[in-house]
Amino acid sequence: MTPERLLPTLLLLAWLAPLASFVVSAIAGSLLSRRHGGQEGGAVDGAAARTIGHVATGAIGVSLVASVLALGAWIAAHPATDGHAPAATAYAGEWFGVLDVGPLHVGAAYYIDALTVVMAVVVTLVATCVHVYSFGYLAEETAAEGLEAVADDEAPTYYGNKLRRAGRLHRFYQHLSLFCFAMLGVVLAGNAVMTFAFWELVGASSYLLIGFYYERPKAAAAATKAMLFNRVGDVGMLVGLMALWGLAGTFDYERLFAMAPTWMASHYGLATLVGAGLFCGCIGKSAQVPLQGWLPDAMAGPTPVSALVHSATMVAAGVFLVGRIYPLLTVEVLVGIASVGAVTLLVGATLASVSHDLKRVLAYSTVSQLGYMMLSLGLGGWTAGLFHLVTHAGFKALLFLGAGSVIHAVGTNDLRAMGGLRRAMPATAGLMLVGALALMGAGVPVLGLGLSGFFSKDAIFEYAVAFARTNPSYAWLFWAPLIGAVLTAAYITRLGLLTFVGQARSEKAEHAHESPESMLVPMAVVAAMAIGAGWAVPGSRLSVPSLLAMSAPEATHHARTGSAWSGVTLPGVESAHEVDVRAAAGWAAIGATLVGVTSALLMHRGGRKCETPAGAPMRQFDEHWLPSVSRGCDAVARRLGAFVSGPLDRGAIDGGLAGAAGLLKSTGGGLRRIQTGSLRQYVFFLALGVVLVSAASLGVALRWING
Amino acid sequence: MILASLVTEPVGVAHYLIVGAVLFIAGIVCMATKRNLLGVLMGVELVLNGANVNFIAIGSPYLRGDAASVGLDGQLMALFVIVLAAAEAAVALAIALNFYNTVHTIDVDAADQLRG
Amino acid sequence: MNDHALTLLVLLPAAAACAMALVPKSAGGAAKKLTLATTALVALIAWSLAFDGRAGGAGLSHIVSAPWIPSLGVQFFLGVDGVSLPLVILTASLSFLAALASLGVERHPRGYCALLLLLQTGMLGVFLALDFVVFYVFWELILVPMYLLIAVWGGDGGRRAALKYFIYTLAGSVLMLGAGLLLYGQSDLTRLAPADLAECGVMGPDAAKPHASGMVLAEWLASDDPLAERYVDAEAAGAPLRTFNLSAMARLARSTDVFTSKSWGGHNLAWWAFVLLAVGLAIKLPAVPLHTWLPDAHTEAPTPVSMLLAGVMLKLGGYGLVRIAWPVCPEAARDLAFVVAVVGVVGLFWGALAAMAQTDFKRLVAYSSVSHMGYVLIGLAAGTLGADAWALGATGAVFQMVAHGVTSAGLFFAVGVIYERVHHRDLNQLGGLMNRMPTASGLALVLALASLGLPCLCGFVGELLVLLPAWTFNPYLAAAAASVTVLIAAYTLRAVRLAYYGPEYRGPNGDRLTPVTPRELAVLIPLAVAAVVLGVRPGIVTEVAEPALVAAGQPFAHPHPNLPGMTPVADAADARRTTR
Amino acid sequence: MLPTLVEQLANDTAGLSLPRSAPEVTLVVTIVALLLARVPAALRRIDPVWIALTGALVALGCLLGEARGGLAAIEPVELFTGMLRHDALGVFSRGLLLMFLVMMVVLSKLTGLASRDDGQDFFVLLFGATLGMCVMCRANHLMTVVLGIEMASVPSYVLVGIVKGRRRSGEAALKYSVYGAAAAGVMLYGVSLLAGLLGSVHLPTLGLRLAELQVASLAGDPSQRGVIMALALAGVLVLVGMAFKLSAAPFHFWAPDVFAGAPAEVGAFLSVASKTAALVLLLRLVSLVLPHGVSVDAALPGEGVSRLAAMSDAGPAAPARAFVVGLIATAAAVTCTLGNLAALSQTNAKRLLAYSTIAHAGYLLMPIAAAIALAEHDPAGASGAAAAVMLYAAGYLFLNFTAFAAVAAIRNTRGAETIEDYAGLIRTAPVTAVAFCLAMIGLLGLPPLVGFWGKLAALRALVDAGGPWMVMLLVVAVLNTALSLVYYLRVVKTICLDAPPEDAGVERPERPTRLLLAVGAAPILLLGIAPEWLARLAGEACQGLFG
Repeated sequence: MTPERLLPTLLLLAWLAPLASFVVSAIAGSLLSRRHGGQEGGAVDGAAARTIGHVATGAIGVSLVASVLALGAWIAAHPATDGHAPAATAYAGEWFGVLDVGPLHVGAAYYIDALTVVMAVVVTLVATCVHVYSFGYLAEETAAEGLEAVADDEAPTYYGNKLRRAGRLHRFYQHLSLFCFAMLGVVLAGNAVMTFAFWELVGASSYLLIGFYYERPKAAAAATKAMLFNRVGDVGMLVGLMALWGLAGTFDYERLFAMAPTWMASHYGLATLVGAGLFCGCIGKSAQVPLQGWLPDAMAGPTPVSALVHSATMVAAGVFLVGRIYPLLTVEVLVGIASVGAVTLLVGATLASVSHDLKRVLAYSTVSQLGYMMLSLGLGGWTAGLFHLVTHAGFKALLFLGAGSVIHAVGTNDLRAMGGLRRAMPATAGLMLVGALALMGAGVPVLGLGLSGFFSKDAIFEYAVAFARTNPSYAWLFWAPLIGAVLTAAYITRLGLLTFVGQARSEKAEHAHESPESMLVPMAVVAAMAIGAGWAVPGSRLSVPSLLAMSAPEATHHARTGSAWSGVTLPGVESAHEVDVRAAAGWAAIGATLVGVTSALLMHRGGRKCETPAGAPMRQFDEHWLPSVSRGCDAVARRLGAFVSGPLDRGAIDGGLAGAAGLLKSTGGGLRRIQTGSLRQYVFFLALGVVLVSAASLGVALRWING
Repeated sequence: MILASLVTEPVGVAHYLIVGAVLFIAGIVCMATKRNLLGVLMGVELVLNGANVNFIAIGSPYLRGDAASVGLDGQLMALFVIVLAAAEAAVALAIALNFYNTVHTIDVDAADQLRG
Repeated sequence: MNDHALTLLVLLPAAAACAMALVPKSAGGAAKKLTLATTALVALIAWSLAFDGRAGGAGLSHIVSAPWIPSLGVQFFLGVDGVSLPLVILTASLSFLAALASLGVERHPRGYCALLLLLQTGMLGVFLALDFVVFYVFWELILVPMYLLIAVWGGDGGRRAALKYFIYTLAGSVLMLGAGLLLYGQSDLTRLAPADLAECGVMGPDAAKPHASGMVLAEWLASDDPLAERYVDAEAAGAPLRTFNLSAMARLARSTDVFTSKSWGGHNLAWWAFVLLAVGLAIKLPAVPLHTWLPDAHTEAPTPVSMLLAGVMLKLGGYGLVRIAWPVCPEAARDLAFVVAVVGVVGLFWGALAAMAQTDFKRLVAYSSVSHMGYVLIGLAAGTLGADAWALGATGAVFQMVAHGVTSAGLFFAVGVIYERVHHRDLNQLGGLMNRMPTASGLALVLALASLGLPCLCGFVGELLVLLPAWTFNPYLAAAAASVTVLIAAYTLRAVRLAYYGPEYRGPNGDRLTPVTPRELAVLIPLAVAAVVLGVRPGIVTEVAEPALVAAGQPFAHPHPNLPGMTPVADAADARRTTR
Repeated sequence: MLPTLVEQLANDTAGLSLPRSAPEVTLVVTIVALLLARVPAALRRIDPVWIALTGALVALGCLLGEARGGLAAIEPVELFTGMLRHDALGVFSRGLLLMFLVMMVVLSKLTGLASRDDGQDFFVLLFGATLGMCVMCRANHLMTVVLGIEMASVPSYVLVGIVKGRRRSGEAALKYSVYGAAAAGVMLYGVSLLAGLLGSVHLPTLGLRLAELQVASLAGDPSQRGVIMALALAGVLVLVGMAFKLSAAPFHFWAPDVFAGAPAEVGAFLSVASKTAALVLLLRLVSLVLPHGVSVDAALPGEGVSRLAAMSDAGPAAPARAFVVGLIATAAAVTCTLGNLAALSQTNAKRLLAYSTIAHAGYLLMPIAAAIALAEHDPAGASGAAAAVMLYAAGYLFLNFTAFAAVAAIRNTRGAETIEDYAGLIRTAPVTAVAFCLAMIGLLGLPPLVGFWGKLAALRALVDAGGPWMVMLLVVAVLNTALSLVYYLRVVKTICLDAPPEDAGVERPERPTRLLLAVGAAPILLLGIAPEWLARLAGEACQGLFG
């Protein structure tokens, strides 16, 4: 089997396995749900739920194996060269056609290059770990039987008693499978419409997953908010798609990339609009600055969901898409992306360092790291950005899983109620430390030793330095990530201190206990990825960056200057890899990290003081001002709607027509009054009628005669 | 100017037609103004007789010469109109009597219960 | 010879309605079962149309052509082609589901079933009729049954809402009658080429088959068809031979200047006819300024009637536009395309914003129908740009009609499921249904997401097909239309959150939240499955509708003289040619 | 010379005219029989309704005999030396009248209007009026026009006041008689002027004289100017008589009061029979007096005279034609709108039906205006328009008969005539209620019922004629249909939806009345579904009307 046929079939298998598991669990879930005492609570007994879970995990396992095989097949077909090999061939094709109307042809197509294969492996690997992890985390869902199985203290009930509901582990795995199917759909998509389709399907499955505890008003609101923020972004993407259709008349990536240089030359403005539009979708999905409000609230979902969806995969789809459509993006769009990324990473980092909620800190950390990736892509560092995506998936998933086991143990998210857990939970603490170090980018610059975060952050800084050198007026794009790095180190150290160091600040924290085996093993696997993702395979030069470099678009190989309007020139690959640039970037990165750690240690004095200086106003901004903006929009829309359906519909239109009907009725009444009933008046009207009609006829006759 | 010539010329069709017209208008005005039911019926008779005068005038061969005149048909029409007027008067009077028996007045304005 | 599948399809429900009189007054159940059987049989016939190859596609098939009232020039002319087939199947299926849903009706079941069957006859008749008067007769046949269904079996405000519905629809249809007669007054069969005459069924059923046996004009003239005789003496006297035949009118509009030669008050006759038709049909669609009857009618109508009203009757307006207004007055359609598009977009925003503010679940879904029908107008308006734009826009409009039929009927039934139990629809008092009725709520969620326009479900395809040509038609309108999807998502998700999510049900008579019955599942599951199947495999509708629409849309084939729009880049354009 | 004249007259009467007037003779015989039946004591026990019924049925039989070979086969011939004109239209219209007479006889018996003792007077008047209308249908001479109208009107005056002792019927009869006499007088005067000016009383010759007169006036000599003015006046005055019988706009004042005062059965008779006869007479006047064909310059060359210019081409009677079309079109529009508007706020059922009758008079005048406009250069189209009138009138017969019969039946059971009193009728008297609703929705013009086809044919005639007047009429007709929906539907709503009054037990009319209502209502639905044979019949009736 040649790679042209092997890779698509393997990846098709990887793609459809979760779909199969979704369908099976959906049907099985409804069939198996028995009625308890006449009430249809949808309660599936524990064993059945667990089997459904195993089916789902098996399916994602199959996908993982298939993806890894595909990776192997790709590596076999493209021996790693010195990292600057010409762009490897991308296999594009179509599995089956879906829609064929007039000039439009949309099918389930694939566009497989190194990026696709790497992303597939990352997604399926993290997903598998989360699937296994969830058994432990959601154990209480299948603990008891019937409608009273699970107690949910966060759902307010009318009489204040603790809400009891049926366990629904099976539904969790059902939605998780749907999510994996959709995510792989985005990764493999071969045309823009398929990307958009699975883009929204990913949004929908994240809506379902965030809304897993739909009894809790907070979760229901968070789910709706997440979907609406994504929809706002998707509107921009839809406009981009429409402009793309108006411009190119086709959605197929292979053909688009071939035609891109021509219409970029002739229709520069429209091409920028296309790029900007598609990037709006990424802003929505990857929680960049204007639309980042939904991600912290999304933490209302179960923690495995946060680990998989809201850290490693879905939110990274935005970055993946920018990477995929890179050849279509003009320089102006890229600069725009870079500046959005820069602002996002600063906002994310500052808010992360003030929040008291463990998962909220990690959520803002994700926002910030996504900012880094966008910045890197914007500056022309295609490989660096996507490499950081891969490493981030690793250590962020680890941090979230760790946070999950901490919450599982302590029962609350609030950092102020934790402290000194390293004694009770040594394994979790150790793994979380690895994750924190990777996030900080700890490592020795000269020797090239360090965790995965170090290598990918280092690569980003190389491009930042090179870019700042070539475009001195845009220097802030270098300082922003530097400050960001300081803040990143600060907040992750704060997190570590407040959780694991110092004295336990609540009695639950005192007798917390270590998480079970089933949760720790997946964390270990992910920890291994967090550590080793940066290194090359010993004995050959094969490493994640070298793999990604294979399909880096040629536009990134050499410097590119934008139109006169922005006057920006993006640095090429070689200029970023000059020796002095690499050294400067390395030292800058490690310096910022050290400054961040020491400042955090001083501020929190070894975990005793939770509050960060000037934290309260920032928290106020985060928890109240930002949500009020989105609530404000909703209120405005509802008031406008009330105006439309009330005064306009009922008042203007109905009132107007009722007025007209009344007018007709009154004229009718008027005519009735003429009918006075007096005989003499009738005869008078008869005479009058005769006179009038004959006068008219004489007039006409006269005019006709003289006419 | 037309009237002046009418007075001087020998009597022709126009003169009869004018008489007919006068009768017709008198009848209509009488019907419209009379409050007494019988007065109204008299008005009807006047109108019918006006038409009769016309019929006779247009039928006579002397007034308008053979070609244009309606010939005997005019007189035929007049005869039938007389019969018709008689029938109508009889019926109208019967109805008036019936109305009088129920309302004990022949004032036309009393008949205004049906309105609207 | 006449293929009587269509006559059976149309007249079977009417016959059953008459048979309802024979059912004894006490046997309400028997009446409902008879209705169920009839609608099932009709659905079977309709589905059989889909599976035998002839139906669908460009040409007319299953022609039924009989001289109904020759002295008035009215020909009982039924036929089905790609445009009407999906809608006929939608009507037949939804009627069956409505019959299934109305098994719970208690008041005067016989009267209810008879009126429901008359309704079905009217709807099927409109989709199958190809003669203007037959179209109009079936269109008006719907009025009285609908009025009585809403007034008698509806809620307490039913009378006022039913009267409002009757006045709006009758005013619309009266305008349509005026337009039809204006077109009839100018039509002239003698100026049609023999081939056209054969194709549009004037020469009887056999000639109209796509590969007819080459029936020559002379052969028809020799036959004893009364129309043939009048054709001969009309041609001899050189006088025009009027016709009500819709496909003949469309061909006349295309090949001759019959409708556009005479002008009156500054515009040609086709323009006036188009305005009258558009306003008349837009009331039924409903387009914005004339839509206020829909929310009232829906809030008062019983659930099965609501399903039919939203699922099928709104499509009558859209179908009328695609079948009559656009093909017969193409220039007028092109001149007024911008106005139509603006009305469409305003309708989108109007419905969506109004839905945001509703507390009554059913009234919210009604306003969502007002909003979704805006896409049909945009699609048709953008379609006037050129051949490619027409293929996309018109197919998108037809697909949106079918898809909205499925989702709106489903949502109305879901609201009905709740209403039948707790007898109120106030969103603020609902909640926690996901726990009490997980299956029904799950299916309702699928239908809600479909109506939201989520890809892989039926709502998205219609939107996509309509928006693509809309961009080249007018980028700003297209961008506005795209931005409404946020509002649509907002009110739909708000309704789902208020109705289904939340800890527990605290509204009135909560104890009556019995589990969902198999009958209700038998209605919800097919609709949910249809929503998914149409989303994943939209070819089912588009492959059937597109050829017929392209045939009907030939007048729009040549590029638009004064609306350049954003013509795609030259080399990309020919690159596009190669992609197909 | 006299014997040959007498002998010639005898042959003409016996051989040619009487056989073709068999129905009229039968009516006369029946009237005489009815009058004489009371004289011998033995015969007094017979209920006059049987005599009346047999008379009516025999008359109908004779008429159907006349139309044996189909309407198209009837050759137009002038009877009684030019007094009457026997043609397909005459046969068709008299057929409608006689059929309606049979229905009226049965209805008045069942609703008790014509009871055993005073039924005789009622039937005599009924037959007398119908005889007059049959004469109107075939009038070919100014004298028969006048006689026909008077013979139809005078018995109607008495019929209106047939219910003794009630002040309202007396008042209605009084108003009707005075107004009718005035209108007849005015018409008579107009007829005299017309005869004088054109020097003839025979309608066809009037037409020729008018054509010649037009030719001379085109030469523009001043002497004819006075004649033209008088002619216009005469024409108008004649049309006043027609307007009175049709209750057209300026001359409709009598209708609401008379219908409210008269019993419902008589209302039916007036609204259907006299209107149909008046329409046929108007069609005759228009087709004979305003000739065509004799046009000064040959038919305009060029393919298909453009319709919009139809009004202005130089046919001989073109200016007269244009004037009459304008007059009738305005009258139609005003009548229709006035009838519908006034009916909106009515509460009394009979008064509502009166205004509905006025409105439908407006609808019926529209195709007549179209016929006149078309007659000039499209005789076939004009005949089609006339056929539309007859189809509409035939449908209207069943609609109004059922409506008034139902009102009469409800009056007998619930003793009330306001619409509110019809509340919940469908539960207490289903057959009556369904019949009444069918009539109401049929009058509104919804398709599945016969009313729609009449209206469609009328609008089709308008569109065929084309021209500014016709499009105006089309708009008026279309808007009025929508307007009329409100009051027709209000009646249906009251009957079907409102709750019946508590005390209303199951007061169903007895079986024969219900049967009659069903017989009256069935054609509304059946003809609605298959109106072809009626439409073809109407088409053949008006085949040769406009040459």
